[in-house]
Amino acid sequence: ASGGAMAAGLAVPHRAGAQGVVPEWVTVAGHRARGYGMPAEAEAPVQRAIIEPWQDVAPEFSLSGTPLQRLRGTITPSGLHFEVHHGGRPDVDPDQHRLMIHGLVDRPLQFDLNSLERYPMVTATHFLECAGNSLVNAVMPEPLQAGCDVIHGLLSNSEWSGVPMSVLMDEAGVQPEGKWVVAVGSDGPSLARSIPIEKIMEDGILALYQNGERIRPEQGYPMRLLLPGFEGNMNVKWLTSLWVTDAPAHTKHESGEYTEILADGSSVKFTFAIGVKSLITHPSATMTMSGPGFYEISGLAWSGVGKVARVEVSADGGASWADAELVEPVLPRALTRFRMPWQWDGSPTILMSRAHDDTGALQPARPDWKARYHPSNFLHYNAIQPWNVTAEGEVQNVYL
Amino acid sequence: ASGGAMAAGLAVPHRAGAQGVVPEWVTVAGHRARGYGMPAEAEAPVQRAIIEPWQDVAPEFSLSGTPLQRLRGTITPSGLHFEVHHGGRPDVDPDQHRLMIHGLVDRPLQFDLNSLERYPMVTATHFLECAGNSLVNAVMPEPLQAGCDVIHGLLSNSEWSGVPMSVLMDEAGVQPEGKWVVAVGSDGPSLARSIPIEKIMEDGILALYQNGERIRPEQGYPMRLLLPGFEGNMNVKWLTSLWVTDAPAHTKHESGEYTEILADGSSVKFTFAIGVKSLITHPSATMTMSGPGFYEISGLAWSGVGKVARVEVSADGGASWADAELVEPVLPRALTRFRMPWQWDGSPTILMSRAHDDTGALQPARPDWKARYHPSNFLHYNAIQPWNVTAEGEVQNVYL
Amino acid sequence: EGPDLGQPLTSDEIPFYATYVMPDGRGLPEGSGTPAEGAEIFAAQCTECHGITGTEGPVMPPVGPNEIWAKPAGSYWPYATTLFDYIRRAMPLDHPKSLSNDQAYALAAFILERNGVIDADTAMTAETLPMVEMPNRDNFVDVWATQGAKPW
Amino acid sequence: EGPDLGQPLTSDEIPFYATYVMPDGRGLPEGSGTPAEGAEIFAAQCTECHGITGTEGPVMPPVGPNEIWAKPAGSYWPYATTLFDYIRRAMPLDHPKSLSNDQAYALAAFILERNGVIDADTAMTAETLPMVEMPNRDNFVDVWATQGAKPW
Ligand code: HEC
Ligand code: HEC
Ligand SMILES: [Ca+2]
Ligand SMILES: [Ca+2]
Ligand SMILES: [Ca+2]
Ligand SMILES: [Ca+2]
Ligand SMILES: [Ca+2]
Ligand SMILES: [Ca+2]
Ligand SMILES: [Co+2]
Ligand SMILES: [Co+2]
Repeated sequence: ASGGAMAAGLAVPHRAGAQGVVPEWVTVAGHRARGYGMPAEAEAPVQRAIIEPWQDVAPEFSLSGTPLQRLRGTITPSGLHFEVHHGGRPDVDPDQHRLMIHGLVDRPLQFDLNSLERYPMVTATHFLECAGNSLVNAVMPEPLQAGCDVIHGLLSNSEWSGVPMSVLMDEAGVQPEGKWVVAVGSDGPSLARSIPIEKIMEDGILALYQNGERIRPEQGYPMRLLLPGFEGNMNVKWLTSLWVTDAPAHTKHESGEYTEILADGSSVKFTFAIGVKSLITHPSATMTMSGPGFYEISGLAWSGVGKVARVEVSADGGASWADAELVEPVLPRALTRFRMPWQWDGSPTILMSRAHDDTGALQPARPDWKARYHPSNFLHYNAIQPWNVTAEGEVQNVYL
Repeated sequence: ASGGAMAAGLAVPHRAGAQGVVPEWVTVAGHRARGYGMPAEAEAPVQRAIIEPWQDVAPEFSLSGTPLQRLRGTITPSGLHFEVHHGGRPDVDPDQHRLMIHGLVDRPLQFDLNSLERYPMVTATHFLECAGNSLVNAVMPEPLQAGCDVIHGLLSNSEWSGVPMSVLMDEAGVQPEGKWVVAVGSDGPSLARSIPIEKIMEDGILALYQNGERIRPEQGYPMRLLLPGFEGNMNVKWLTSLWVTDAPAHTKHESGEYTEILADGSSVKFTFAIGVKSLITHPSATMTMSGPGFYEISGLAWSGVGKVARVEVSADGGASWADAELVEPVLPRALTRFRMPWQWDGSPTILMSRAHDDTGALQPARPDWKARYHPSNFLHYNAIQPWNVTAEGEVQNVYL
Repeated sequence: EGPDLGQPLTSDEIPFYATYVMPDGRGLPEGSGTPAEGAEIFAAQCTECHGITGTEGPVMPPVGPNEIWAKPAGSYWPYATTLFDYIRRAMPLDHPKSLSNDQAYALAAFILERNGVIDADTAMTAETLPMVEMPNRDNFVDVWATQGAKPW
Repeated sequence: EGPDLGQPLTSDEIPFYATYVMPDGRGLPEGSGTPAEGAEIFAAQCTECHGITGTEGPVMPPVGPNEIWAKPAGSYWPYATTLFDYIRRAMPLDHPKSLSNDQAYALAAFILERNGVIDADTAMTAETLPMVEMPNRDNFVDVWATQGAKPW
């Protein structure tokens, strides 16, 4: 009989008899510490969804979408941050790389990476979203059955650290006629965007760090421009030049690719900020419900102009809405996680979320969004995403 | 002559003449998108500092320290999260892994990873610090000249997501006599710690995600216990069993390795929370100042019992102190970045920081800390770290 | 505010792609190119991606109208200067910056001519390119006028 | 509150290391071992890491006093039960859980005997082990008494 095993009410299994299942890995020495860690091997399928529209002729024009449906919380692990490369990811030598500030400045300057380390640094968590995110929902006549990685994956959220742009611009001395800054990246096509000087000076960051470590190659190593809330491609990666001008240069990307054609045929040249938007990630398309009962509906909400103020969730196709919990801290121009308990009775239904931001803006329904634009427009799509739940528990992309 | 190049005041370089330096990488196609990204090759030296005290006979008992002096912001990239492995990192098969809840409960239960995905999940940013962090400063008679990775690197900060422990414990039904929970990991030594049920129910988390993605193998894949603010090893990794008991089991780690001997020879068995602490990371030991002038002093502050309320910095060896800026958001039981502008006149000096938390606790000076404990004690060292700056600009570890 | 570690930057250290040709032509270099010259270069270096006549693609055909791309560069873009600069810095995608200024003028000329914006016998130069009246130019919303001083 | 997806767990599904021997002996299995038996096993399986007499190390020598480790398990730890359980689940480090219950009792007996806590002829069993009076037991601070109901 085992020692005091009968004392008190504590059920202690008999050691000798019941051994339970002893997995192999508790009987051997484990692996030693390592310099840099990686996800578990079993998580290898958790990858970005690679999108190469012209794979045969132009594979370097390539995108990859964050698998939002496989992630929780709000931070995007840097290995899964979305990519949009207009000419591929360059191999920038950080020792040779320079940041130039020139044009309408008193003192044209250049900085190397080491010098920039001496500068004051700010830290802020911000999302980045490609202006073309969710484009399949914007333009496809029938809803694509794909996951959040493919449909909405050009969206990520990181803690960025770097030098306030204003400190660097002040050192160069912006002249009174300097109203715009043409930011140029050090990639093959030397991607360039014109940015109002007000934004640069207000909260622009020369981002050197992403989630604590040096910024990743895909996100602009060794440095990128960060313009909190602005459409992704204005946050120029591999930033090498800030050219102060009196007017926008009307670069390639602000002449065509990133201009929205409206319903009347006219176009919006500059759409700076990302509109208020939300997305249920759990459950979402390509998932299958595991039977009726309790689920937590969970998703992400964001706005390029401020904080998320409120997220409503509907589990009946929009007939009724209830406020979801916003997970603290709710930060401006950052992804906000929302959650809502839900009992699924097993019958078909439609799940939706709609976000409000602190300017009072509300996420539109798809027909309202479509009504504003020419049918070809695929930019700044921020309409409500309805997910259809079938009786079999399949979760499907659907338009309402 | 170039077109309108003379119009307005905009200095536009002549294209034909001045070509500047054109690096090779802006003249070629870049790399395609990839499924999972890694840091830049040039950042390969940014690694955890591996510490294997008994490398010859017991290499699996291995630690690695986060290179805090190479990082900015507050999030620790998961690849650089510190490790303390008492028996090495196990290769846990997530499909076979089970979480058991048993002992003084109404319904002994087991959960697989898939089921846990259906549960409500909370998200919170919290630091983890090994109770033995900074032990070299605690016990070495002369200050070790090493970097923050070696001296203070058993400290990291992540955004954790997972199931509130209370939800799972309530499902099992903790009996009134159930006052403690013995948490057991699925590693070789089956590391076990006794935890008061109050803490488990208040804010304990079954962490399944770390910085957005599934928790890393080094941090407990597929699941770990998270006890915000508690000393590192109570946050049991590879968690497989929660055994509800009427008393602490006095496991190995709460019998010797993690008990502090006080000055009078008696010992403190349970020291749950990490005390208030701070550390200047920039500049810090092993760095060399690059000449007199402006520097931003930057560092980290934290407390296991609440929020950092205030961090003071001294640049004259403690003669005078000034309040540093705390970078928002200041979150409870999470690393807080502080920053302070500083003009170095080039003469020798000593930099220090001291943190206060919102319970009013203040970080002690080293002599005060040493006076409390037996000379052998290496646990819960949270004394002020002074960095000596020499006239040559060398930054050195020093005791005051 | 900072350590003032920026080093002086002289104009001969600034590579051409660190600036951008402005709509009024500031920044355009010497050189010239005709649509016919451009046609030859296009046939040799551009058709693989943009199609034999510049309308087939598969990649964003610069000549419109076409079946693929609602915003063909040669007719939709508001300023012709952008064509020169973008081609010069970015095209062909797999050999960016390999074209001479003359070639970039010629390719801009070719694309504009194929879009019916200029005549077949007009050479593009620093003087003529900024004068090209792009047909869609006045069809863009002025977001400052509609949304105020900070339209974001 | 949740989906109630926990599956019933029966006691024969619980491996021994999912619990811990309690200080009062609850959870101790049948078996026994003497210091002499333990000495043999220790010599064969433990000295590489802990030293020939258990005092040399290099790893945390369990026998004290020693030059290396201020908290030797066999004299510093408050409860002898912990020795049995820890050795049974964790040692030797590179072959954890390879020891039988008898061997773990014997090794606990050996370490206790070497520390002068028990006699050389006392066997450790489920009955005797919890009775061992560890010399440092009353030298621990009760943090609840000094810091209140929630000492954290
Ligand atoms: C290897 C593939 C490839 C080749 C060859 C190529 N291009 Fe392109 N081109 C692209 C891609 C991809 C884009 C879109 C890039 C982007 O949007 O950032 C593009 C965009 C353009 C655009 C802008 C289209 C728009 O509407 O935004 C023009 C103009 C252009 N190319 C001209 C040329 C010319 C002229 C040549 C030959 C000298 C050329 N391209 C050769 C792949 C190529
Ligand atoms: C391959 C190396 C190795 C071997 C062999 C080994 N141990 Fe250990 N032992 C360790 C390490 C490392 C630790 C510390 C583990 C920890 O603190 O988590 C340890 C800790 C211990 C402790 C606790 C020490 C303390 O003060 O916390 C005891 C008791 C112990 N071992 C007994 C044994 C016995 C008995 C054997 C033989 C059956 C044995 N060990 C064989 C490496 C070894
Ligand atoms: Ca180099
Ligand atoms: Ca498997
Ligand atoms: Ca010519
Ligand atoms: Ca080619
Ligand atoms: Ca026996
Ligand atoms: Ca061995
Ligand atoms: Co490469
Ligand atoms: Co392995």
